[in-house]
Parts: sequence; C-alpha cells; structure tokens
Amino acid sequence: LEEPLIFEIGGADTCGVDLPTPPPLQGRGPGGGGGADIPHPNPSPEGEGLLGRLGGLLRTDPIGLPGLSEPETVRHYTRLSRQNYAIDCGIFPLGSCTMKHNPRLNEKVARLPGFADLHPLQPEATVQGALAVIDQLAHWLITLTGMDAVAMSPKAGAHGELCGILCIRAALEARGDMREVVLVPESAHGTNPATAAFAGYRVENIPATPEGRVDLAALTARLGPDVAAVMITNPNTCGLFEREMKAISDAVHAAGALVYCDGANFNAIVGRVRPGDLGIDAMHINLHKTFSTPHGGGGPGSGPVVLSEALAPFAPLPFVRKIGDAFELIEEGDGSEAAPDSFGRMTAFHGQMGMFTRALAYILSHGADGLRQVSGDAVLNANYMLRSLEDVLDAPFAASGPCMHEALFSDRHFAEGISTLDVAKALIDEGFHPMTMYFPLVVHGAMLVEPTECESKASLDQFIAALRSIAERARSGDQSLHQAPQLAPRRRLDETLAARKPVLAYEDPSSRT
Amino acid sequence: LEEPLIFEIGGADTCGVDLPTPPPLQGRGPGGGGGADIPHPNPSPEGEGLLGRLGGLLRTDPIGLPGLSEPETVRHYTRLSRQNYAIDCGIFPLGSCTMKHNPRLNEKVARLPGFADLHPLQPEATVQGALAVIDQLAHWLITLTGMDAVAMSPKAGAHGELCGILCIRAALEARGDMREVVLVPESAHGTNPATAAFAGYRVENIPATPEGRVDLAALTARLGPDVAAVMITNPNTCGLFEREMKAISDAVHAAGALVYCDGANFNAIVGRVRPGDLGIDAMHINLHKTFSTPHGGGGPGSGPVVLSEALAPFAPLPFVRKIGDAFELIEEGDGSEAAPDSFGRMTAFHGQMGMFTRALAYILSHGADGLRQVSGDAVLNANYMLRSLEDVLDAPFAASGPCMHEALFSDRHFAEGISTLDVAKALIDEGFHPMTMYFPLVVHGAMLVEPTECESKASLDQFIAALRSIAERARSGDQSLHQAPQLAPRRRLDETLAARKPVLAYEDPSSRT
Amino acid sequence: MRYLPLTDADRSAMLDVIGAESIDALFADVPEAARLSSPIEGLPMHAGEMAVERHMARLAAQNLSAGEAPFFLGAGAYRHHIPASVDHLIQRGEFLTAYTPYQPEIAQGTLQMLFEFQTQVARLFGCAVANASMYDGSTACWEAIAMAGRVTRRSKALLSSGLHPHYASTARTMARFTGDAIVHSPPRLEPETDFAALAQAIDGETGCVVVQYPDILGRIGDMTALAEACHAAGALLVAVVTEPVSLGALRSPGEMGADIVVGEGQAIGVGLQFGGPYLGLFAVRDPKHVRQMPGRLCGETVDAEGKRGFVLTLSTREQHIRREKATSNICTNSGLCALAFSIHMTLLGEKGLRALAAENHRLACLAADRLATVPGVTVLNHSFFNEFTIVLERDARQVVRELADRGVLAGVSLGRLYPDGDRRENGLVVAVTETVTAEDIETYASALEECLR
Amino acid sequence: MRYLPLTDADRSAMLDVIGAESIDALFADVPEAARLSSPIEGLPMHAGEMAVERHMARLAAQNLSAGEAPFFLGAGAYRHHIPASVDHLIQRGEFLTAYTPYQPEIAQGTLQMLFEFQTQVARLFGCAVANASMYDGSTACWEAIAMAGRVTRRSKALLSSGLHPHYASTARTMARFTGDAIVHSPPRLEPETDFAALAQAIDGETGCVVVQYPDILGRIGDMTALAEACHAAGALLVAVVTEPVSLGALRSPGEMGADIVVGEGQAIGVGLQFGGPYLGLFAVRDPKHVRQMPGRLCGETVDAEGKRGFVLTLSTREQHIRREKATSNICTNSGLCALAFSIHMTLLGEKGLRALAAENHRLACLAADRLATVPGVTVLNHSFFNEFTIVLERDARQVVRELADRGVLAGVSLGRLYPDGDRRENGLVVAVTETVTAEDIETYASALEECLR
Repeated sequence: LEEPLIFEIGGADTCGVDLPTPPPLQGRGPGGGGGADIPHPNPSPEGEGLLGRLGGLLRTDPIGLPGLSEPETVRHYTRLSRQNYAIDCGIFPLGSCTMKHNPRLNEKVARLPGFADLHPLQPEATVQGALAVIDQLAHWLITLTGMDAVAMSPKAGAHGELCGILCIRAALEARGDMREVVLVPESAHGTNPATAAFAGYRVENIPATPEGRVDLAALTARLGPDVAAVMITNPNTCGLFEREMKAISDAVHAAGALVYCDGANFNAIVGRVRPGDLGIDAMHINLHKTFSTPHGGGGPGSGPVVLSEALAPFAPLPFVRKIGDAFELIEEGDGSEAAPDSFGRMTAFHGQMGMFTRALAYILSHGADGLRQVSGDAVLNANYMLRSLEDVLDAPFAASGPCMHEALFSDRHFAEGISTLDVAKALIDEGFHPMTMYFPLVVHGAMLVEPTECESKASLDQFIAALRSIAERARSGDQSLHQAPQLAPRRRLDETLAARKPVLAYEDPSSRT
Repeated sequence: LEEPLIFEIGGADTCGVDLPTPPPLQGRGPGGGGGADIPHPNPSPEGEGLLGRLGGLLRTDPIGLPGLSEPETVRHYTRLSRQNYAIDCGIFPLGSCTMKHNPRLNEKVARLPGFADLHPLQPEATVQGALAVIDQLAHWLITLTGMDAVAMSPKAGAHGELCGILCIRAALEARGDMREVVLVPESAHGTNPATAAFAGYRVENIPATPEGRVDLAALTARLGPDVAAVMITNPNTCGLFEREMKAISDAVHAAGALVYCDGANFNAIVGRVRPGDLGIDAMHINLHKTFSTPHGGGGPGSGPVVLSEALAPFAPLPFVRKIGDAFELIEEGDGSEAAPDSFGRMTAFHGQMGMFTRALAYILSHGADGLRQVSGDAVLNANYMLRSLEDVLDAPFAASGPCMHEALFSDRHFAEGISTLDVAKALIDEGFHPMTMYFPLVVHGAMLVEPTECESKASLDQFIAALRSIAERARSGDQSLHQAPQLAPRRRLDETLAARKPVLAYEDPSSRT
Repeated sequence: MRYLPLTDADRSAMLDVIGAESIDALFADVPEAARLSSPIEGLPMHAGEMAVERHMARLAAQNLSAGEAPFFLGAGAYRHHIPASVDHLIQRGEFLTAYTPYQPEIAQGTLQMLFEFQTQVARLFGCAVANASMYDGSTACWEAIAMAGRVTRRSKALLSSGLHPHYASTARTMARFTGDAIVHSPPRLEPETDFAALAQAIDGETGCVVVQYPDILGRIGDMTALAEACHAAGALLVAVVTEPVSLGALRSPGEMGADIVVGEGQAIGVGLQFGGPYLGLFAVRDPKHVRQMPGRLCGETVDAEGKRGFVLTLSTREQHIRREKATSNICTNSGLCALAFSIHMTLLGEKGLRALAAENHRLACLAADRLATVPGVTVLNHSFFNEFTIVLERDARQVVRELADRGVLAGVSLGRLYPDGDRRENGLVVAVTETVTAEDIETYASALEECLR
Repeated sequence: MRYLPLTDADRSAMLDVIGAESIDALFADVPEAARLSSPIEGLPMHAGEMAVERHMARLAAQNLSAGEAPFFLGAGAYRHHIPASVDHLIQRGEFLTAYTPYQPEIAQGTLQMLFEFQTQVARLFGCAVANASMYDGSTACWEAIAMAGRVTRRSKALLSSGLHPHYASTARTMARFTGDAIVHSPPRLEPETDFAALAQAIDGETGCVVVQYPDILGRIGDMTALAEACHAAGALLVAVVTEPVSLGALRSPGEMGADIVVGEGQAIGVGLQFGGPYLGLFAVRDPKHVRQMPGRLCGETVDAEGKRGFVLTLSTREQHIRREKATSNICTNSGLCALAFSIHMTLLGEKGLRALAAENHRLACLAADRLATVPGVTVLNHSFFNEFTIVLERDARQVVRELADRGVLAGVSLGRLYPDGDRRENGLVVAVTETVTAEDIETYASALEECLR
C-alpha cells in the first residue's frame, strides 16, 4: 500500500483536535471596520465585538491545510516512519555524520516539565535548575577539552563554526588586526569554507600529504600577516589523527593567527585527548555526534564552542554565570559591564536547551571512565572494520597508522562502470544503511565507514560480510549492482529530474496546469 | 535480515543496565551455614556477613538468561515490532475482537506518577485520587448501562463473565436455590460455556432462528426450575441485535433464573441503548473493546461487570465506597458489616487500574454525545461494509435487518477448494489484516468483519476493493490463493508441526539432543 | 470529535449506499422503548484533550506517589527502577496496538517475543516450560491449584500460611464454586516457614501443597524436603514467587522439586500501577504436564519456505476450541506486560539480575539492622531477601497511617492483610529495593522512632 | 556500561584481527604528551540510569514550570497545548534516530514528511515555496536579509522597530561581519505599527524592509502598502511571523505582498523548551527566488519504476557542494521539530487552526479587558491577536519578579527586552493562549492589583 500525501486524504472539515470552545471566527471578508458585522454562529457573550481588534485583517480565503482525525494521523506518520531506516533498525555507518544509539533515558529527562515547559524569558529566579544544567554541561565540555570557556548558544555545528570564526575575527579586530585569509584543508567539511566566507574571509586551501594529513611544511610556508586563522578538522575527515597538531598550532600562533578546530570528530578522542593541550583556540562540539543527542532526520543540532583564554572575552551573548549560589543569565542589558567584548547575539534565546539536558544525561551516564571507553571502542570498531576489509577494498591511508573513528576506502579496485554509488545501494538490499559516499573529496569514490562504539562485534561481522561480498561483485564487474536497491521502499530516485523541474510543494490536481 | 533470538545474540556477561553498586553476590555453593564463608570480590563494610540471611539458598548455577546492551535491546525489539501488523498500521477488522484506535493521551495519562507509581496497599488517605478514578469510571459504566452497581476488579472479559456467573450462583444459593443448568446460544464466545462449566454448571445450547437470533420459543420451552441462568451476547456474534431481548429477560426471570449478558459487543450500542432497560442482571464490559484500552498483542484486558439490584450485594471484594468526601476501599476486614453477602475476592488488589485511567480518559474525551456518535459510526461503517460486499460474498443474515458493529459473511460462494483461510491470507498480501475467520461456529467458513468507527470512508473503500477482488478470485477458483501470503514476513506457518512436536522454549544448540 | 474520521458528507454518502435514512435508522431492531433519542442524561458532553488531561492530572495529584516519599511497601507488589527504554519499546504502535497473534504471518514480532519470554520465565523458575502469561500472580496461583487437581484427580489443596492472603482468598473464592477443598490459615509470627508442618499434613486426598518463596513475611524456606514428601504422597508441589528479582539470588523452585511454579511478574518491567495490570507467570517442571496447563502457549515451527517462525499452539486446551471442556476460561493473557518483563529481563541479563538481587538484599539488610535499633522494634526474620517483617509494640496499621502523614510509606501492616487480629496486628512487612537510599532508611528509622515514642 | 555492546572477549578478539596490543595502542598517533593515561580528573565516573534520572529530576524541580503557574509569557515563544500523539509519533525510532535523508530510497518517511511540511508552511504563509526548516526564527530572519541582499544586490536592511529585539540583535551581529547595514531602533509605546514610517524610509540602497506580524508589542499592521512601496523601490519585503497560530485568524503576509516570509514555528508542535531547539520557517512568494534560498529543500520525483518519491534537491546551493560559494553555511535543519510542527498542523487542519486562533484571540480579549480594569494599567494596543502590551506606572521588570514570587508568570517586561530604558521599561507584553483559563486571568489581575497597590 502506498502512503498518500496528507493533501490527498485530509479535508478542510476533518480535525484531530477538540477545542475548548466551538465558535470559530467566521466572516464574509476582510477590511472595513473589522468584525462587528461578521455573523457568528454561536456567539458567546465574551466573544461579541472582539473581531475588530484584529486590525481588519481577518483571514477569509481557504488556507488549504488538510486535517486528519487522530487515528488517521497516527496511522499516516506510523506508516511513513516505516519507510525510514534508522539507528534503531540497524547499523548506520555514516562516516563524519556519527549516528550513535540515542538513549531513551535522555528523551525522558528532556521531557520533564521542569525543563520542557519553561519559557526562555522567565525570571531567572524561576529557572535556576535550567541554568544549572547549562552550567554543568559547560563544566564538562571545558574539562573534557581542556579549554577555558564555552559558548553554549550555537544551534548546530555550522553555527558553532561561525561562532568560533566570529570570535577569532572579533579578537583580531580588537587588536586592530584586519587579516583577510582563512586556510582550510582540502579534505574539510564544506561548512568550513562556507563559514569562513560568510564571515568575510577569503578561503585558501591547504594541501595534504600523501598519507592523508595536513602538509605542515606547506602550511607554514603560507602563513603570514594576512592569515587570520587556520581551520583544521582533527581527527580529520580521512579518519586520521593530525600528529603534528601541536606544531601546527605553534606555527599558526607564531604567525599571529589563530587555530580553529572542527570538532565534528571529537567523539574519536573524547576522554583521551584534550584539544586544549594541542594549542587550539576554538572548537565546536556537535552534541549529537559526540554526546548522542537525536538528530531526527536532519536536525536539530547543537554546537557549543569551547574557547581558549584569548578568545573567551569575545564569546556571544547570552551566557550563564554563577554568582554565589545563584545562576545569572548575562544578556544585552548586562553586557556593558559583564561582557564588554562580546561580539553579540547569534540567535534568539539561549541555545538548544532540549539538547543540553540530553547531552548532560549522556555524559553523566558514561562518566569520565565511560567516555574514555566510548572513544576507545569507537576507534577499535573502526580499525576492526578497516583491517577486515582492506584486502577487498582499496584503503588509501591504511598504511598511515591506525585510523580513528572511521575507516576510509576508495573505488580504486572496482571494475569499469561500477561506482561507489552502486556499492552503497547494494548495501541497502542487504539490509544496511550505506556509509558516507564521495566524501572526503580528496579521495576518489570515497567510502567513509564509521561504525561507532554502539555496534556489537556480531553486528560488525554481519556488515563486513555483506560489504565483502558486494566488494567482490564490484571487482568482478557485476552489472546487476546498477539495479540496486531492489528491496527498499523505492528504487533509485531520479535526482536530476527533481532538480531540473523542481516540485517543492503539493499542488492540488485541480489547480495544476 | 532475520532477527535472531535473544538467546542467540545475548551473553551472560552483557548487561544493559548499570547498577548502583558493583559487588554481586558470588559463592561456591549453597547449603552449609550460608554465606559467611563465601568470597566476596569487593566487600563493602555493610555487605559483610549478609549472605547468611538468604537461608542458605544462594543460587549458584547459571540461570541461562542472556543480556543485551541497551542499543542492542532497542534494536532487537524495534526490529521485532516491525514484523507486526497493528491498528497503527492499518485497518484491523477482527470481528468480535474490536480493535479501535488507542488514543495517545490515554497512554500519557496512565503514566502520570500519581497513578502509575502507586502501590495497591498504600494507606487510603494517600490514594484518594486513584480511588476517585475508580469511582468516576464506575459511575459512567453504571449510567451508560442503566444498571445498579459495578464490580471493577475482574481482570479481563472472561474473568468478568466468571464474576457475573459467580454473582448469579451466590444469589441463587443465598435463597437456597441450587439450580444446575446454564443455557448458552450456539453462537456464543467459547468463554461463555467454559465459564459456566468452571462455576460448576452444566451447559446446554440454545438454538438460533434462521435469521441468526436466539429462538425465543425454544428458549422458553427449555426454561424450568433447573435453569440457573441464560447467557446471551447482545448484539450477538452474528452481528445482530437481539430484538426479543426484553421478552427473553422477562421469560427467564419468570422462570426464576437470571440473565447474563456477554457485553463484548457493547461498543455497538453504547450511548444508545442501556442494557438495564432490557432486563439483564449482569454484563461484563471489555474496556479494550468499547473503551479503547490497548490490548498489546493479547492483553491486558479489563472486565468490569455491571449488576442489577438483585445481584449487587454479591459482588466481589474489594470495592470503592464514598463516605462523605472521602473514598474508602472495602476489603476483607471490613466485609462483615460492609459487604456481608460478597462472594469473596477474585484476584489480588483492586483490578486493572492502568486500564481504568485510560478508559476514563477515553470516556471523558467522547462524552455522552461522543459515545453515541461512536456507536453510530461503528454501525454505519459495518453496514456500509455489508452492503458493499453482499453481491460478491454470501451474507447469510443480510436480510435479517441492519447489522450492528460487524458484518458476517460465509464461504458459500467460493469455488471448490478455496477456503475462508485462503481469502484471509490473500488480504495480507493486499496490505490488510484479515477479518475474524471461522467464528461464529454457526456459519460455515464464517468471515466476521468489524471495521469500527475509527476507519475513514477512504480506508473502508480500499479494504472493500481489495476484498471484492479477492472474492472474485475465490469464486472463480483461483488456486494461487493457496500461496498467500507471499509478501508478509513469513509464508504460511505449519501449525500442525507446532502442535505435534511442541517446541515451547529455546534450547541451546549444545544441549539439544 | 478527534477520534472519529467520518465527516457528515461521508456519512450521507454511506447511508445512500446502505439505503438507510439516518444512522438512527440502523438501530431499528432495537425496540423503540429501549432506544435513546439523545445523549444519556447526567453525563458531560465531549471534552478536548487539554481539559481531559487537566482533570486526570488533578486526580493524580491527589495521590502520594511512591517516588515522592521514602517507600517501603511490598507484600506482592514491588517498586523497582525500570529503564526508560522498556517503556519506549512497549509503546511502539506495532506492539501496543496489535491484537492476539491470530494471523502469525504478520505477528512474528509478538510471537517471537512470547517465545523468548516463555524461555526466560522457564529458566528463571528452573522449569521446562512456561506459558505466555496470565492475568496476575493470584489468578495464576488458583490456576495452578486447579491444574494440580486435574493432574492428580484430587481436590484438596494445602496452602502454606506464608502464602499471600489475597492469593489464598482468591483460591478460596474459586474453590467455593468448584467444590475443591482449601486448607489455609494465617501465618504465625515466627521466624521460620511452615514447610515442615505442611509436609506432615499431606494425606491421600491432597492434590497439591502451595508454598510461597520468599513468603508473605519475607521468610525463605528450603522446599526440597517438602517436594519429596509431596511426590511420595502423589501430590504436586506448587511454588509461588511474588518477587521474581529474588531468583537472581536464590535457588529456583524447580531446582528444589516444585512441580508447578507460578508468580507475579510485576516486579520486572511492569511497575506498581496501583495493582494492575500485572503479569501472571506460570511454568511446569515436567514437560509431560504441558497439556494440562492453562493459558496461551507460543511454539516454534517453520513456514512454507522452511524458515523458522512462531505460532500460538496447543490451543485445543483452550476455550475457543474446547468451550465448556477447556482447561480454563481464560482468553486474554497479559501480553504487553509480558513484553515489558521480557525487555527488562533482556536488559538485565544474568549479570544484571544477579547484581540487582545483590543490591536489593544489601539494602534490605541495612534497613533491617537499622530498624532493629529503634526501641520497640523487633525484626522477625532469620532469613529474607528484600523484605522482612518487624514486630512493634502496638497496632502497625495505625503506625503506617501516622508515618504516611509524616511522608514515609512504611510498609504493609499485617492488620491490613489479616484483619482478623489474632496478635498479628503488630506486624509490619517492610520491603527494600534498589530504589531505596540509605537516606530513606534513616528517614524511616527516625520517623518510626518518633512515632513509637 | 549499558550503552556499550562490546565485551572484553570481543575486544581481545578484535585487537587480534587488527594486530594491536591494546586499545590504547590504537591512539599511537597522538603525541604521548597529549595522551591521557586514565580518566580525566575532576569528573565523576559512570552512573546508573536511576542515579542520572534523580540528578536531572532534582534540577528540573528547581524550576517553576509553565504548567505550575498562571502563565502569560510570549514575545517569540508561545505555550500551546500539544496533543499527546505528536510526541508519541516523533519518538518513533525511525524518525528520531534517522539521519539526514542522504539515501532517499530508505528515507521516504522523512522526505515525504518534509514535502508535506514545506507545503503546509507555504500555504500558511501565502507563499509558493518553503524550505525544509532552519535553526529558528531569528536565524531564519537573518538568512532572509542575507538572501534579499543577494537578490537585490543591495546591502541595507530597514528593520521595523516592532521586530523582536533578539532577531534584530542577531542580524546586527551578522551584519557586523558581512558589512551589511542594519537600520533598527526600539519600538515606541504607541498603538500602531511603524509600517508607514518604514515606507517613507526606503531609499535606493534599501535591499529589504523587515517587519514582524503581529509585532513584538502584539500590534497587527497591514503590510499591503509597505509591500507596494518596497516593490516600487526595488526592495523586497521580509515578513517575520513569530506566532504562526495567528495566521489561523489573520491574512497571510504573502497575500499582502511580502516577498520572503520567515517565522518561528515553535508554537505549533514544538513546545517551550527554555528556548530551543526551535523551528525556523522560511518561504518565498515568488518561485523564481527559489535558487537564492538557503537551507534544504525536498522535491518530488520518480524512481526507476516510475513511482512517486521524494529527494533532497537543488543542493547545488548548499555548502557541501558549493563550499565557500554556498548561499549559507547551514548544514543542519530542524527536522524533528519540523515533524512535530507538521503532525500538529495535520491534527489541527484548517478547521482546527482557525478554531484555535479564535480561542486564543477570545481569551486574549478577555484578559486585556480584565487587566485594563486594574488601577494603574493601560492597554496599549488597538489591535492584537493573542498578545498585547500593557503599560504600568512603574518598572515592569520588577513587577514581573514580584508576581513570580506570588506564583504568576506575568509576561515579558520590555525592560528585559530593551535594557536601554528610554521610557519603555514600564511596558509588559502579555500573551494569552488556549492554555490560559478564565481563572488564571482572574488570578493574574488580582495579583497585579495587589502588587501595584
């Protein structure tokens, strides 16, 4: 049974809620003196004459929003959900997009009315527990990274990058230093150059060594008075630890620039390495990647940014400060004394509170010892994956040392005409979610596999066996791979058509041209 | 991917919980003086010497309970669930086993700690709200049925039947009347005769008229001083209302016997007919059928029994009574004054509280007007089903008047070799749950379809179209029907093998003979 | 009305197909005198979700929930921590809103779960086979007595005085109608169980002996000798376990020779819920007794392609086939509670269950020792798992009420369980699980001390 | 550790395959000086679920949640009743634990939902196309300004004084780095919006005018004339809706000529959550502007068998393809919140949304009229939907604190939103939704009266 769109099954008269009072606003048309003359089917005493207060802008035309009764609604979304793959269904080895188990305790905790039912602008005295959550999470993030401060409000990883780069720019500006260039490695996430460009910087690439790490010599050579910052991902997107990180930081600092670290892969080293010890100045942390907050089909994220002493004064508003036994929220009004150098506000309110409660519950559950085991098991699983597959799949950096949390393969051994895409889609037919495809860009036909620490050995072995067999087929040129997937809710979808003739909203058949 | 059994993937050392203190009880063996000599890996001061208090019965052999980490557990049960069909996935038209939408509000309400986290033996002063729930639900049930009292503790429909029959027997015994026979229609649920037999009665069948109702003349002829009670299902399992119910009751009462009504189908008439007005003495109500409490793969149920004035004094303990502003729970200790005639306790504690909260929330949501609409829509949907299919499926009682909540068909028009079972399995391949098969027993190859009020017209039309097309195939003798289902997680299962060589528990391969 | 998808336009169109004038006309077979022409009087009309939730929340707030107070109640219902994932999983629509798995091809989720559940219960109890659950412990206990009657063709059951009084009451009620003979008296306040006396009392009429383990006062008795005595006399031994967590520390009844082991599974996964729905557990040690078992059974089989699958089986014992000749009138099990039990047990595993049992016992010992220091308190038990009985110098029922006023839920008084007096009323059964903190114990002891002063 | 499936035996076996001695050895590339040899100091070790839940519950209990008090806060975040089924459905593992739908064949659930969401938002806003959501309203507002800059190639943005000050702050922060010019001043305490003055202020540099509807003081302005003025000058009109429920009663911005309509979707389905995660809505009236939009877009297409299906599309605008040339650096949307919004909107439907809006407005009128009777209180607004501004005779920030002490959450003081003073500090923005009862209004009015006495 195909699941129709709500616009095909819902009606303007169907409703899945019962509202406290029956009389809806109705009227013949907008304008005029408003609503005094609008017939009201069941006027209640309080209701009379109120409509004039809508400024004469009563909406009268149909909006076109279909309604469904509650049983139909539950069924529609249940059926839709069953067309999704998810971490709850099986391994989700998306390299660089870490998908861990989302503990249900965290969902429960985030829904406590004392957190979920708080307005962001309540008086501080009524939200001390919420501010304590922010403060406790901040304490953990600072301690785990060995940094000096943390900006909690960024809404996602890329927003955190922006926060970090803005801190850097604000700090440079504060010393009157108007540098223009940000250096980014070729293998970086696309958000890195996009962020730097957004903040007004010119982006230049840093080359990599053949073993998949930043070329320190090339970097050092490029450093100069025009370079504001270097953005490094560590562990990097080839799954390798940047051995020379400290030397890079020292060189960057010596040139008067600052070091931004993309912390997307912090999950590989959490509890084992403190980025602060490597000389970085700012790093965002994707709470959903390292601390397992749910990502619900593409969001929400949450991207707190840890900062060095040099950058801390420039952090955005608002932030939480503990004064005596009480927590205070420092906002614009308090800014002049409390945060004279803050670069300002990045978003309404205080950040992704719903993610903070979950992340804190996750962190407390694991503790310092557990987080260390988390990164250890994640790296163990990735290396097991790498070594179990390197004989059938090209692993370009297999000789560069142990990988961190993800194993990188390329399409080099595939027969003519067989692509990474084919292999990925074939995995779907075996019951697995594919790995990340074609990223990082520096490796041809890249396949980036990140099992995470949440997979059992049995689960890894199943996945390895499936990928081995597909890899064999790819090497031997099995053309049936082009037909995959055959067992999914859909066969391959025509993405070109979607982009060439975009249909981005439902049109009623009657109104289609 | 096939989902293995937990015994195939879990291990004795894997654990999905973290317990507050690490030292487990360990020992070399039971017996002897107990535990003082048992080595304790990490003895805590309080822990020393405690094991002796286990009466020397410390368990030492492996139990054989596999553990899974939390991610594996979530995945195992999520995957299992995806092999189930459920009302959330589509129409579930099991006649006589009403499957309505289960509102999620009710799940939320039942989980309020003020209900879910109460011990049944807390002091009454600390559970006034819980007793109020029982009292309010009782008030609704009494009002909706037009009866005098209600026994809330029965745990399910069949338990309620037993309660009702025991009340009847207790009432008859109280007047020294030791009758021996209970009359049950041929079309009754199997629980009716089983219950009567359990209560020590001899069961005799009452015949039906050709139009599918109780044969009043035959019944009246059979009544006599040996008949204790008549058990009638109304609306009956042929989906018809017993037009002569009042006359039946009068005749039964005139013969000194009592009328038990199986209220499984009360959902067809709720809010429109009060069984008390038809002269019945006892009727159980399946809260999951009429009032939409979830049935979770076969339970729990809840079967309160409404009682006439004549039977009320014999109701079981415990029950709730309001004294002034406070609610009291009448239990054994209070019995002598408060309930001198009660036939006793049927179960530990006070009944299915978790179902009471849900049923009350459902009832309050619908209200008196809504419940009337519920039964109206349920009957409308069933008649629509009946009239939309009677040209392709034999409907034995189609001429007996409108059906109530369910439409009954037979296999009469099917070609040689095609059975009701084949039709049911073919529906699975069309994406639907089949109807009830081979019940009631009085109709050959019966198919009992109960759409409920929760289906939209679009959903009914889809189901009707699918069943029409399968009926055509059945009439034309399409032998491929024997192969259905082909699109389900399993093909037809060998039930004979299961019964002939029962495998009722997992055996480790190593221990299999 | 949010749960009803039909619109008025739908209703008209459907009535046209049916050929009826109105929905009311479909009720023509109801005698007019019994047909209501408008909503039943005296009841409110429909209400929005917010209004209903407010109403229910207001009622909930009138209760003192276990989490709000130091909590020490047991006596057949135990408060344990339930991992959040249990509740998440049982709320999956595919589990929550499925019916009895009558169509096994599209119910393998429920069926495989039941098969796993049966195996877990059988292993926990030291038995060969368990069924797919029953209403609760008390009804399972009666079903065991009835089954023993069928197996032995004897109608007398000796119930230990340590059996939960509600279980005994339930059996007595049923027996009154079936004509079975139940022998049972309330417990004496002694440190040891009555197993030895029971062994003495077995005679040629005795179909079964029923003991609880640990018993209502928390005492733990070795049933090995009693089992031998039963078997020697041709009777069956029925063991009742109301606190299954205890079997993470204690030898199983099956191991000691019990023939039928029943229990209340609520402690694992289900929660308190003011008494229901709970989870009846039922298992037999000897596979030859399977065909006399009541309740549903799930069994392994294969499908038309030879793949392993699961079905409900041996249903020829059941009422929908056998009608008045069935082994029981039971139709419903407690499927959703069985699921919760099975998930929680899977999360625990052997390691977790043993650790949980150890932690319960440790805290119970701590509490017993601390309460023993309160003047006027005597701890009755020599042996106990997570529950023991203290004896006060006055009626414990009143003390429990006074402590509730002080915000401590102190336990279950024997006066409530045995209202006949007979010098038991000073007894108080105290349960201590992993949800109790050392601070709770201290609060309890202090409050009790003040109260007894 | 309950979230980690590997056993020590697994770890050894895997290390053997890898050829490493220990897990620590896998971190050999980390300079030894930076490698920690034991758990980080100063932090606690792992904790059981019960302990963590207790800790978090204790913190939650230190807050006064909206449900515990008469509640009147709005100013960009609104408390509405969310049907229980919404939260049930978004917790389905297949939604909750899925990633961005990069493999559309096994993500049709998320994709079809996003397509439906986009359509709902577009229709609600009176626009042609909406994207698949953004972080929140404030960042969506900035993205709209940035987009208007790309479309018009002009860098000046006129912000209405009625725009939420946090939105204006956010834009100002961003503009500081991009070099755009933001013109904005705080609102004056007048009953009418500043739309007329804005129309006057448009010049040849103006890329866009940004207005809020209803605005921060709850005032409702007709933007028809302003839109005409914008278009005449070659500028775009950006409308910001922070309370989408209002559009169940009010004409849509698109209908009045707004070119880009953005909003905060939190009011529908998402809940308060102390400020996040929220839901940025973003739509354009003219389909030709689609390629300049930021954020993800879901589009309809067909699969290899010709079946309808959905994919993420037009991603050539986005950072993972365009890198430094992308329309925005945004990578994440607010998918789970979009799902909640879409489910809630589906439950409401047109009928429910209109009824909800009517009920909000009715209660707000009731509250405004009642508060106007309190001595020392003036209601500023002539027009409002479910939120209005009252002016007191003293600093409202202090009054709000005093009322909180009396258990009333009274609204958002202008002193908190505009700490610069300038005679706005006596203003108080009061929001009234369907969750407010007549009794709440009465409690508020009485408490305010006492407080102002």
